[in-house]
Amino acid sequence: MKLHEFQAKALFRDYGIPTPQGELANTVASSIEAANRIGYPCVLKSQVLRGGRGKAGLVDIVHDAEEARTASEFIFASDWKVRRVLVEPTVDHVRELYLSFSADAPSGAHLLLASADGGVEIEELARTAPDQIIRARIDSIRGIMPFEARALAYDLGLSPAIAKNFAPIVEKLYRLYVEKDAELAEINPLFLTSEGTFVAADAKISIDDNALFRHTEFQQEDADFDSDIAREAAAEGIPYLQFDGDISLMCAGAGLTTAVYDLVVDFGGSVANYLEFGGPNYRKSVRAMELCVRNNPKVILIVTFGTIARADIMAEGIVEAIGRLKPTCPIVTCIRGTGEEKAHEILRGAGLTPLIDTEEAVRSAVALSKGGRP
Amino acid sequence: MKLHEFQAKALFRDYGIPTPQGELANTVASSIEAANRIGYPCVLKSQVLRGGRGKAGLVDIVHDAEEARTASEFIFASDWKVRRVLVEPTVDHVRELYLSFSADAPSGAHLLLASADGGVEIEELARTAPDQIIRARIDSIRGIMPFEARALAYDLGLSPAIAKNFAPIVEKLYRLYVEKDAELAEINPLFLTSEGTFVAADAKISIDDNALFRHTEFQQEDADFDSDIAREAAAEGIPYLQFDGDISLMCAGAGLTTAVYDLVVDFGGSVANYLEFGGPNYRKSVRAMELCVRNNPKVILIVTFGTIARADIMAEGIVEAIGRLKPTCPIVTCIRGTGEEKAHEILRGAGLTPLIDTEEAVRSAVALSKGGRP
Amino acid sequence: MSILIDRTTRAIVMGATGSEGSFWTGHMVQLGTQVIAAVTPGKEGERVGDIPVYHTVHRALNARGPADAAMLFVPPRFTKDAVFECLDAGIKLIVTVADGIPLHDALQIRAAARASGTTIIGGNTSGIISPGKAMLGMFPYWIERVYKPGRIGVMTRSGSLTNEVTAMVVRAGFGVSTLVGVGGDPVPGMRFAEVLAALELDPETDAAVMIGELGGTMEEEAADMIRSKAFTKPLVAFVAGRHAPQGKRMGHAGAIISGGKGSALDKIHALQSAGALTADRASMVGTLLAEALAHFAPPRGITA
Amino acid sequence: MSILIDRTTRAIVMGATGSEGSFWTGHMVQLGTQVIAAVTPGKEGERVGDIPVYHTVHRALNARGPADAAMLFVPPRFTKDAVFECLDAGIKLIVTVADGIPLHDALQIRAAARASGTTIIGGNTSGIISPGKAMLGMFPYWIERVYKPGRIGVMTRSGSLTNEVTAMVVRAGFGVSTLVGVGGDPVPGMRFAEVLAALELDPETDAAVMIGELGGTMEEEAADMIRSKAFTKPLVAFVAGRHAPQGKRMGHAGAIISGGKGSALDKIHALQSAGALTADRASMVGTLLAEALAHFAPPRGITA
Repeated sequence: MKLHEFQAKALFRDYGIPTPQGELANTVASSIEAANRIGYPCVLKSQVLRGGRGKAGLVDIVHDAEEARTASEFIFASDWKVRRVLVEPTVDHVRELYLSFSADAPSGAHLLLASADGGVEIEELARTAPDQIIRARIDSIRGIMPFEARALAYDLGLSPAIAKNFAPIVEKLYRLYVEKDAELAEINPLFLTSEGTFVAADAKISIDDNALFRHTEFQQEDADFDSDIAREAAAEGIPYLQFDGDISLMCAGAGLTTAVYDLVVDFGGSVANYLEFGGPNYRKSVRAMELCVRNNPKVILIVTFGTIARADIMAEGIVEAIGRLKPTCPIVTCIRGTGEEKAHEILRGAGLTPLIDTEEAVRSAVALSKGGRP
Repeated sequence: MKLHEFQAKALFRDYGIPTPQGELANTVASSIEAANRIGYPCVLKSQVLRGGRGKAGLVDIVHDAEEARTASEFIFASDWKVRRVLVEPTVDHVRELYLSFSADAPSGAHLLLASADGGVEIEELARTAPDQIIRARIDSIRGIMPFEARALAYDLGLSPAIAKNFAPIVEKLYRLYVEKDAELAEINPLFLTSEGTFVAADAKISIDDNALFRHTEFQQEDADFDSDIAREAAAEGIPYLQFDGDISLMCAGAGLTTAVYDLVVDFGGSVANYLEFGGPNYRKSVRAMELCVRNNPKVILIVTFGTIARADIMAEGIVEAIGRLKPTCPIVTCIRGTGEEKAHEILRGAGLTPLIDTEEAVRSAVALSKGGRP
Repeated sequence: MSILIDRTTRAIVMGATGSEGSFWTGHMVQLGTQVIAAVTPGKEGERVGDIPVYHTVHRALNARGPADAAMLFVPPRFTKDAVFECLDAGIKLIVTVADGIPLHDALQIRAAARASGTTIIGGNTSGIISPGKAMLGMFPYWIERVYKPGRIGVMTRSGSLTNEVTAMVVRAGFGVSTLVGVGGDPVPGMRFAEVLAALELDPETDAAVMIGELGGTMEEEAADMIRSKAFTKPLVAFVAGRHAPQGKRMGHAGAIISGGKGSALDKIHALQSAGALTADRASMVGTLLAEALAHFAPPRGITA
Repeated sequence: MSILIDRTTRAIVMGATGSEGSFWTGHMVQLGTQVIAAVTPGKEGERVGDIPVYHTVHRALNARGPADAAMLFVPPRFTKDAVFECLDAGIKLIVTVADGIPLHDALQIRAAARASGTTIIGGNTSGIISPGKAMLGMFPYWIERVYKPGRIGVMTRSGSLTNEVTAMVVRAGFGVSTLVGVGGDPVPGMRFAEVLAALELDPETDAAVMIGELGGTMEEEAADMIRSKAFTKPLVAFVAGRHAPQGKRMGHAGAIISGGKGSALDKIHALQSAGALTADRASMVGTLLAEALAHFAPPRGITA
């Protein structure tokens, strides 16, 4: 779960990491008022979770109320559906650094990345100036120790006086990252002021969805989902991704569904949605198909494999769903595994043509989505 | 630093470990009032740091206001200098358990001890029923994990329903023990009620003196010291122990001072005080000797060894101290090591007879303390 | 032979008393796995089939003797605790199927596995199976079209896709020596490279099939194993997610392209340039295997 | 030979820029110790004598090559951090003189030492010296009455008392191979039993002297070493605190009888019954040593 910049910065302040003193505004008028209060120049930052807001003109430095109006009108009128703007004073600084914590899967350690050359995306930095990135692996059981933060500061080439101010920022960000179960906690850019102190100019925090049960303080907002259907699927515990193509996938298991997605594209089709049906959700046929139907797909493609989740129970569920939802589009089924024979009997009984080969099923679905025959 | 029972129980409550709801009283009258409010029977518990208060009659169950008066009068009049009484309701219970955390030096782990047979001193239990004590070593870097608390509960023979209530007490006591840098955190007895819940009937916590710098919440009280001199020595950072014999020790280093203590007793003398002079305090001659003089010793015995703490500087300091304090008792000096020759010159110049053999010095001091000649 | 488990493996099962746990425990036993004890706190004295249940791992081992392996049917939020309980008891192979282990827990599990020299498989996996010998996990081994003993080592990040791919292995006339599901999480306890190291040493494995997907660096590490000659047998790889859009998680928590890295195409390229054969579709896996084995001179020490 | 350090030991010194640190660093160099670098955060570029100073241990080793040992003149509250910095850099011998290390820090230090196979000496110690060869610590080696090279291994919980006892060793005509101050803390990084194990293997050590005191179990563990024949050379023990009252800390944090255990008399009894010679007074140590060595047939492998 990604946090908005203003949420992440509030956490920074809770943990003692300085940020600019901003205000949140949700209309053009309140943005201008906030800018007036804060004084000029100040910066208007759209609060969106997608990347690329800067290039889209959704972050703007304004020098007077007139500019504030123009900028905030542009922001709120954009097709990014911006709902909030963070208005912040500009911060004088002499240098921009990069600092982040994330997971290092091979070692099982936390990965501390820093650069004295922040401000650009870390991926770009990794490409253009890999030597500028300092890495440290932090023992995930023992936790960070002061010497590690200190070593980082000196290896970045900071002077002793500035290193003394930098090391605590590292330790505080680590505490936040660990205590909040973050996948990523990033400050980029981290401003170094002319007084030798640090201010987090931006804040990127992503919380591990699997750990949200121990962090009730974080609530996903409706607007953070890609679509209403995606939101409902999430509430249902059904893995779902929104696309805008023709074929609704309703498949068992993440790997198989992903492979089916590939095949659809390989064979010239397009996907309306990714939906995992099966596993713990194999009894939720009606709900799953309903979510698919709301995308008005040209075809619904069902590819599953029964194990403890029996194929015949899935087939029954699908027949029931068809009976209740009466989808107008064709349905391609490829249901195998435990209870396969009975499953095929059930599907045939409902007028469907059960297939057993995944690729054949996908070819058939793609053909149907293009108005052809299977 | 030992905490009083009422302080330890307040910490227990902070950490979610249930205790009886008691009141603190510091006079006979307020004890009776507290007992009346709490209701009878209730228990009056003298708040003293020394062990053995039970045997001394300083813990008493009272059944009415009259008994409360008699008991509290006895307590406040005793020669234990009791200043506070904790008045608590009695707690119905079906069983008394033992639970503690302390350090296990050989392994570097925390030592978790528990017994389903608490109520007596753990040392007595270790002697009489060692099989009743369950031990677990908790990794001091990783910290305790739920399975360890659970395993303890089942190994104590608790039923599943009761084990579920016990394990959290273990984890909470661990958190307190670690977060407060305790040397010992002990609940004995830990009452098991007929409802299957737990109440800490007593509480023993000792905080590591070396970690007090990160626990400003703990303040030693004046009355907790053995003597005023001991309190002043502590404030000065001079290791000091109060005794009531004839010879004031003023020696360099813990090991040597302890060995000199042994020799004094071996040779038939007695010690007025243990005081470490030397090491970081080797320039504090005047202050150190002043503390000794206030014990009115029959002899002051100085045994040191100079290293970076130079013998000649110590000798100078001693001569200065004698000049300023003009002690009336004889002083035996045995100062060796770096700067030894110059030191002896200085001592001789002040009319002292420098010795170089520790045993000879102690013999001399003991003889002098008995009114003899050295 | 096989890797990691066989008929001699003595296993305990944590969480065998739940409905899924007892279903699969029964199948594990049916397949030949020696399950010596079950562990569920609070249920000591009960039985799962013939298997006695204990409150704790230590109590189970005290009563039933040492165990080589532990199978965990434990909810994700309690998995770290269960894994550390097994580590504390000195168990050297731990399989956890939990889907949804918190990331930081998974990191600590991986770190502990490395520090203690323990093999921890999962989470979010179907487990491990040496068909015809033993299973720790949840494989529908009873479907003969899919699971057949043989000489191909399989390693996979996916459960559902594995059935698809192994069916192709079987259709091509091969069978499986050991199948290791490393799982779909971003921080698995055992990585592809470590499975390959074991398969390399197994005289009863002739070739390996890897079922990878987008995200992470495990496929690249496997390519490095080939490049450095640490794995010298044929490897056929199928990597799902070639068309996955950047920044979207494709089902598995670990299946995401982040920071421009971890795309399936990058992985396929790395594998190809290291000398692995790659299948665009599952149906190609069997053909490629046959082709690779036809050209492959078995190294010293491999029995025919 | 000697144990732990000799002329070939390459050492770094943390906290060498302080007044005490620089005083003793100078003496360590004078005695022959190879000090390759000093480490004090914020002072890179300075020098202590001829020794260059670096901000961190890693930077020091990068610049000056690998180190075998680290000497820490670091305040107690920063000691754990410094020790872990050395562990992280792979240094296998760490000596810390800090007096007042928090107990829980000391536990973690001891646990880390065991887990990583590192020797950590201290805290609250004068350190370690192989007279005439090398020193990591604060011994007034220049006082010839007290410090002379020889064939007696000495281990001690006390600094001041060590001068007293080694003077008696020298007075009896012996000298010291290596002296290890394990320190006066309740949780030392290295324990007597571990020193004995090293002295047992040292062909240039004929006998051991132990300077113990009340509190803890180290003297009892040493007695167990003798009883189990893990230490077979003569051992003369002096244990201070025979008359110490229960429940009072005699100077050292570790010197306390608690729970009725750890009295000096118990320790003396354990040592005697294991076959060690015990000295009631320091002055007896030399005589006992001479007596023990006269009766002792050196085991195989000890050079004359």
